[in-house]
Amino acid sequence: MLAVNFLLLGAALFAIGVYGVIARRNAVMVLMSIELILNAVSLNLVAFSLMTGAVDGQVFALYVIAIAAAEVGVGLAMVLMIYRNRKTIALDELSEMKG
Amino acid sequence: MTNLSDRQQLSYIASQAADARLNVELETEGMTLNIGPQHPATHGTLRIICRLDGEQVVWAEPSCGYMHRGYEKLTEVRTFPQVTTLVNRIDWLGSFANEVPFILAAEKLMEIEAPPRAQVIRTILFELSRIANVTLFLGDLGVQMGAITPVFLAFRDREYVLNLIEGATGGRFHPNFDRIGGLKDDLPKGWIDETRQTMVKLRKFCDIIDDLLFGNEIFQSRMRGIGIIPADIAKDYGLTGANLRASGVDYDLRRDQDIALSYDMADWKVWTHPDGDSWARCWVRLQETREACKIVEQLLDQIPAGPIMTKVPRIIKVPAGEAWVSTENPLGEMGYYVVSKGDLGPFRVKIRSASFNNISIVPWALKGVYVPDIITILASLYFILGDIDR
Amino acid sequence: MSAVILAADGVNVSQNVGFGIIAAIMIFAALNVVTTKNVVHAALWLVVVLSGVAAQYILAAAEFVAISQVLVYIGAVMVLFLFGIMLTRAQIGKEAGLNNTGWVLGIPVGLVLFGLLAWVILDAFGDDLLPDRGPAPTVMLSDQFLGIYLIPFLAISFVLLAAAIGAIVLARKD
Amino acid sequence: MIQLAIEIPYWAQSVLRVLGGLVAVLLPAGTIVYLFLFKMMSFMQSRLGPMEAGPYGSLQLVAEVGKWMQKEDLAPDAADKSIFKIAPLVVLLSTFLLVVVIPFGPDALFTNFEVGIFYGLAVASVSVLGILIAGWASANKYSLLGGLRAAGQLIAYELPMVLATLGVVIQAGSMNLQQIVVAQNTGEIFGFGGVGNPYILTQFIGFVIFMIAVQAELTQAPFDMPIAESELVSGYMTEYSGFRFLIFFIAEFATAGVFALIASVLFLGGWGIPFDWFGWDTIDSVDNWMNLAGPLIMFTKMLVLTFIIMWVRFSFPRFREDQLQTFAWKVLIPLALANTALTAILKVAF
Amino acid sequence: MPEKPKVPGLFKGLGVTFGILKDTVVNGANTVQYPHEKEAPPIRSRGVIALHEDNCTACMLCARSCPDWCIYIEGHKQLAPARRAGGKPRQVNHLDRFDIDYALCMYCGICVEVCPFDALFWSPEYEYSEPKIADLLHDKEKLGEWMETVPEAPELEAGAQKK
Amino acid sequence: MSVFLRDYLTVVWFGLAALAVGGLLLGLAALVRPSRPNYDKGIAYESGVDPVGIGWSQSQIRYYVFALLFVIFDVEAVFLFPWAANIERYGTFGLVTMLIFIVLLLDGLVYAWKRGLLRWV
Amino acid sequence: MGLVDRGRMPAPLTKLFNMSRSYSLWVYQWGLACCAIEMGAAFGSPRYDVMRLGVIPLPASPRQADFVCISGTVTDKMAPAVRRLWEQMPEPKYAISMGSCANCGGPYWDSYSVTKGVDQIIPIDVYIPGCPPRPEALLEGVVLLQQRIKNEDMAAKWRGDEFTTQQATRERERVAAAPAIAAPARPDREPIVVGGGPIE
Amino acid sequence: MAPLSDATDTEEQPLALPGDGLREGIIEDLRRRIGEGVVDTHITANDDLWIRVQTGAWRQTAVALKAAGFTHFSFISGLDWMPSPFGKGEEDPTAEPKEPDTEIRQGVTGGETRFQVFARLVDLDRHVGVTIKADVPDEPFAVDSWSMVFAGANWHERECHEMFGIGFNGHPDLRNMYLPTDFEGYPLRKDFPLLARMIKPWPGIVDVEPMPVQPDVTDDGTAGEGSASDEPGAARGESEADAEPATSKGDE
Ligand code: SF4
Ligand code: SF4
Ligand code: SF4
Repeated sequence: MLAVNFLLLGAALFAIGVYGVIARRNAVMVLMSIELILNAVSLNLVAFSLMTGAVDGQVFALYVIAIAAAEVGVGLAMVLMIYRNRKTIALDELSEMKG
Repeated sequence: MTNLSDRQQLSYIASQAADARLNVELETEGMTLNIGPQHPATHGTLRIICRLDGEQVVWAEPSCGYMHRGYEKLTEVRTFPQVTTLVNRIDWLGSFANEVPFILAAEKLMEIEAPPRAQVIRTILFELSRIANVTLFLGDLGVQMGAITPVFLAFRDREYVLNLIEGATGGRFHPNFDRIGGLKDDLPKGWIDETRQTMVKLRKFCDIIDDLLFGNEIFQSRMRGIGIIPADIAKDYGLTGANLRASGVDYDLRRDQDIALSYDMADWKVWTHPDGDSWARCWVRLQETREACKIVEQLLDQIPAGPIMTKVPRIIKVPAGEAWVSTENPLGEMGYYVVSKGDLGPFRVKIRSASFNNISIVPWALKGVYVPDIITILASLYFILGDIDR
Repeated sequence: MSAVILAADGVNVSQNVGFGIIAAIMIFAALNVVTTKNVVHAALWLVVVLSGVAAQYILAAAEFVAISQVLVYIGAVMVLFLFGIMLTRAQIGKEAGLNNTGWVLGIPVGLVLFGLLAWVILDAFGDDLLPDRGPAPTVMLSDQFLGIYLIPFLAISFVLLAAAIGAIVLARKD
Repeated sequence: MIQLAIEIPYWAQSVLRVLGGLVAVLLPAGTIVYLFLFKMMSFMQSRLGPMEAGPYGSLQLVAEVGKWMQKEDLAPDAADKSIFKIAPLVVLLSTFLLVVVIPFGPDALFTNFEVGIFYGLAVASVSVLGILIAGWASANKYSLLGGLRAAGQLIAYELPMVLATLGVVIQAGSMNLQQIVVAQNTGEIFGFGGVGNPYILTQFIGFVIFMIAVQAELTQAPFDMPIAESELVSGYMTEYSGFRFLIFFIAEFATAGVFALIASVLFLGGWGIPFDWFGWDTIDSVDNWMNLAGPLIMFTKMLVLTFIIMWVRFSFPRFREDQLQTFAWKVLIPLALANTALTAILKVAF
Repeated sequence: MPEKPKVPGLFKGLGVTFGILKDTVVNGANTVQYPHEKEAPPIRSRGVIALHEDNCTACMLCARSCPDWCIYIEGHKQLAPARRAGGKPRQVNHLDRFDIDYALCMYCGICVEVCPFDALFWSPEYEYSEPKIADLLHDKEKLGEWMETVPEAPELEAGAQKK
Repeated sequence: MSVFLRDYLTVVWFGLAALAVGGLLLGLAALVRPSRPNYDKGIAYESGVDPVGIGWSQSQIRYYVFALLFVIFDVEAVFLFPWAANIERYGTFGLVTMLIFIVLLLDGLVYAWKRGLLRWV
Repeated sequence: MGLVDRGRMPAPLTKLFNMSRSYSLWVYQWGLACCAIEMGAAFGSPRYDVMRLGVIPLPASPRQADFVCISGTVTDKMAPAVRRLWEQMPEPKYAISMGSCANCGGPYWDSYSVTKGVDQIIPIDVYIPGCPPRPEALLEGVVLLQQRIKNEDMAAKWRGDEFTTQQATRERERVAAAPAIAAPARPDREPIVVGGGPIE
Repeated sequence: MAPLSDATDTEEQPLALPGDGLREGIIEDLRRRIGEGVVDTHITANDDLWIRVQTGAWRQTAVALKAAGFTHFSFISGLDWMPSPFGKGEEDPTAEPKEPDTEIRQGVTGGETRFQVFARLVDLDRHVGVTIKADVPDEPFAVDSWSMVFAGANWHERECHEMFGIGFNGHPDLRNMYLPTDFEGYPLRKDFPLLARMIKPWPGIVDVEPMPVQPDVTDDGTAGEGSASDEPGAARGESEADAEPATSKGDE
């Protein structure tokens, strides 16, 4: 089974995630796109660990999962706070409201 | 498929429009929750509109009338016997207790009094109907709290009481047994012994409920300190019965007025509770059930021999006048203000039902409680729809 | 998958087939995540992607990671997401204005990015085969994060702690 | 399992397994509903329960299924149809994936993961998704509140469950359920091996926590606030009718069965009987008839545990929402962690 | 709530339910299995009104005092043979129609009470549900049929006094 | 294909079986059941009156807090299991490390608790 | 979609389905007035225990209910809710009218706020007389309903005809044959007279 | 857990009825507080007390009585003293209609207007209650609201408003609480008809066709028995009762 399969898949997810980050306006959506990117990364990590036969990659995948959890937690918390104060979670509006 | 008649269609649209208006008032930040008219939590068809903030009620308004049957108007076009049987249906759990004050009022106007035997039997049946009423309350309490078993036990043991009532009066629910000047009929043979055995069963039931609910820590944790009603507020809203006594006010019409019922023949006790929370209300009711058993058992031994009916004309015309009689019904003070013009039927009857006052405190009592506590408080206030809406 | 394929040695067809199917589903779901018009739908598509990733981990013989993926991502993080969404009044049906005005910009960027990555990858790992290893026993993992990767491990616990406290404070500031 | 693999081709095995899985999911569900929900509940209220449909109402379940099949399948106009429709399936899915890991005998098992229990906990947490989206997609406030409550409660009580299993894992030194069973039936308590070492003895706290958590995961009284009739009509199921409701219904009780099975594997010694009664020492030396006896033993233990669950359900009033959460976070989780730490320390010490 | 519920109360509850379970299994439930076995309501129970037609003189008292206006009576005068031999034939009311609308009746018993000629009786029967509401209007034949089910009035408790 | 993968294939089969069972029965039901939608059927059930209001309040935020704590502890569990499975191997060292780990995360809970953030309102 | 309403259901299956419908009747908890308590007694009291007949009072929302027992007084204010809750039940569904009030106003036949009979709002399958009917009477009504369901013509029911059983059809003919009885029986049953209101 | 208070001893409670002296005292007290507000009073011996106050002094009375110890609110309602123009719908159309009397006669403590409001307050300590009445003038058709004196009065006044149309000045919201929103008319007014009774023919109308007259039966003593002559049912009922004492059924 070819390594590039995993890597290409990861790349595709990565690209889609990036598109999402750029295109989406809703903060929650952006967070989801970031999740896509992170998963792409850890997919690659696992693939590499399979190649090299060392499990470091898997350990790091675990770490990535942990970090992702923390990131989502904080991100959503901020979103909620903003929503409670501004009643919107559209990012560009927020940047306007900054002024 | 039949259709709504125009009138109903109209009232439908209109009432929905009214709701909409209400909602406009309500619909701000929070979420509005409708409990009722069809809702397991409201034993009957009470509807409660709550504005929630999260799980917390910021505003609550009962909207009654889903069971408004227009008693006060109907009494004006019925003769006294017909009214007697009609008012049975106001508090449908303790039906016999509804007749008594009305009959007493009529007797007061006619300045006659039932013979002692009739009075004692009246009192016994009165207490039996109180038991029939409160047992169901205790069982239903369990359902509201999520314990499904008690209600079945309540129904099981309530059946015995209903059998007694039916055996004596002929109606499980709506006895129509009182007559102006006495009772329709005397007790059938063997009734007294049966009653004694039943009372034993019911004391056992009270103990079971005590173990199953009142002794249960979860139950206590949900009732204690919830929905506290201080005494002065209670008086202000005209609360009566166990709701009032649970707030520490020691007032019981069975004891505190002299009336043609023979409570003074029995030795019993008025229970009060200082807390005024849901727990207190339920606990007082439990104790009152036990007291009721006590009263019945004592009175059974003291039924005097004699007639059960004074001499009254076959067709009763009540002399003109006004009279107010109220008794301590299972739900609280129930009174009739009877205005007679000397006809076959009353001229106007104002029915002062307990639940109407008891439930009018709901907007005050529900402020700031959790959604689950709504149920607790409603259950412990214990209303009956027919008694609210009449 | 018949015994023939099972017997076939060398490049394992059945695995490739499985990979292909899952990958296709994942890509489709991922595209939906970034294009759908309803936040909750997006979240659910994301669930599909994540389960796909878990499946790929299995194929890549990373059993423990896969299950952790299910436990943490699908079981916890997505619940978190859904809570977040529902608390911000996700309405049912299509929702306008989920996209930026300049969302078209994203397409070329994404494509270019993918092109570059693909080129690099193909260039680097042309066609070297993945060894067909059994699953790495869990003990190897614990060896790692209780061994050489101990410091990052503790660091992560710090991060989690900070995240928890920070998030709670943010969320409950009222 | 290896032997099976040799005997019959793979596809046949898979079919067998799937069929076995169906039985393992539906049989407990049916038994629980009829035996406990209908009969035992009625008896506890001195009633009889279904009597007319078949002798002693034994055909009641058939009637139920047949009827539910004929019920109209409603979805509110405002609802998110697609999600509304798939939500029950998600819950059912989680149940089926859960049953995969349970071993019913030395060879009678579906799969033999190294990380079995871990896998089980993972897939168990999927049902939360189903419930959440069910509540959300119904476009009904009762459903929504119910869904949120249910999800909040499920995640709150999943943690104690996970942590309670940790103790077992530490003692058995493995996450593989099969090995856990073996460890319990070969183990010995302080040198006395007569009854093996079912972890309910050494891990009693863990067991209690686990059962409480199960009770909560199944949203049975006293933890049934999310589907409390008297406040939120039926919680997230309020809008569901027809067969989809039945699926929820089945899933609920099937999950009850499966959790009971897992609990019996973790704490009651699973399919096994103390090995040295028959002089077995390792898993391979176990006689083959255990493959038949095993499932029966499991079934019995399952019935015992579900009886307890239902018994509690019919006896207690329900907690309030905040009491639920407080109980989970301030009592169970610290307790479970302490239990884990204690077990770990003892294990390391001796 | 107290963090951990204290044991006794909870276990008492469990004890109660289990006790009932045992009780039911051992002594059987106190259920009357309706379609197969029926329990007899008390004698006085107001189930359905039976009409003893010969006694009725169409005096309309019951119809007049019925609060629900649910008794419909029609009759005509006719000659009946004399009471004693040689007497003139008497003029009596013959009952043409006597309907009680049980869909409307409120089972108050007033009619039975006021009837001066003992033509109406209470029977404890209760099984007459109908799929069509019109059939709840019992005509005098059907009301007559109920007569067989009318029980004897019960004897009274000690100390009662017949007026 | 390795035993390990076959096991997981079994999982897939079970998943498909679940969907198949559900789908099949639903399909059968679809053949039998009537369908007579009308307006009232369509509107959400709210005790028999029109649904009142929309949306819900943000103070449901607490659900989020608990979910967050859940995530954190879930992650903790992920790291605890491998250690627990072969605990002797790491002996006291692993024990200490893990205790540190647990205590660190507990701090989060304790903090929230002390700040009264675990209260329900 | 459905085979049934296109009459493609094989007879034995129909029998089977009828049986299962008749033995699994989920009724939803809805009390209106005094009769509701007697209904509760029938459902709840161990002495009657309607669960024996397969009537299961579990569901709290109409979505999961098969039949509803209109037990008690229906006021004009309640009528729309009754109607809606009925509509919200999924087909096939049945209704029992319990007590004089539900049948046609009962003691409140002349009240200004009471609907004279619930059958003006929803189709009723079985009328139970009484005020209140004894629980046994309700049980009898249920048994009657079960018999009706057992020889029900599914197609007709599925199409939503008003009369779906042989009995009903025969009843209809019988009543049509003798309108004399029905006509004066209930002059206040025209829907014009509902409650009070000013005299124009 | 609060300690469960035992009941206060029932024995020492004054079971003796508050005598009329007490009631006199109450009246005096009230006169002192609201002076001319008290228009008329009525005491039934050892039983009850009515006080009629001026419309203007309605709320004042509540305040005064509350201060005087009548802290428990029982009810407020209205009275319509006009005899109903419709009767019971139980007239025999064949009999010539009786002239409906339209004279308004107030009850105890009299009054000037057709409508009156009346309320009842209780003194829980002295176990004595009092009924207060006040006229409702036609213009403005309202009295002051008690809802700020007794919170419980709120709903009662809503009900009274809905049933009689009486207004209550200063009431927070006089929304309907019972009837459907499209309901016109005030049900408890005497001139509000019950349509069903109007439309449904009374089955009590004597419906016994007389026999084709025959010469030989003219003055038959037995003929009267149970025959439906046209004398009003009630009177005949009595005569029946006397003629035939009810037998056997033991329900008299
Ligand atoms: S019982 Fe009452 S309602 Fe029924 S017919 Fe007799 S008088 Fe009329
Ligand atoms: S009162 Fe008796 S005699 Fe007179 S009509 Fe009625 S039933 Fe006949
Ligand atoms: S029929 Fe009788 S018992 Fe039933 S609701 Fe009406 S009044 Fe109450």
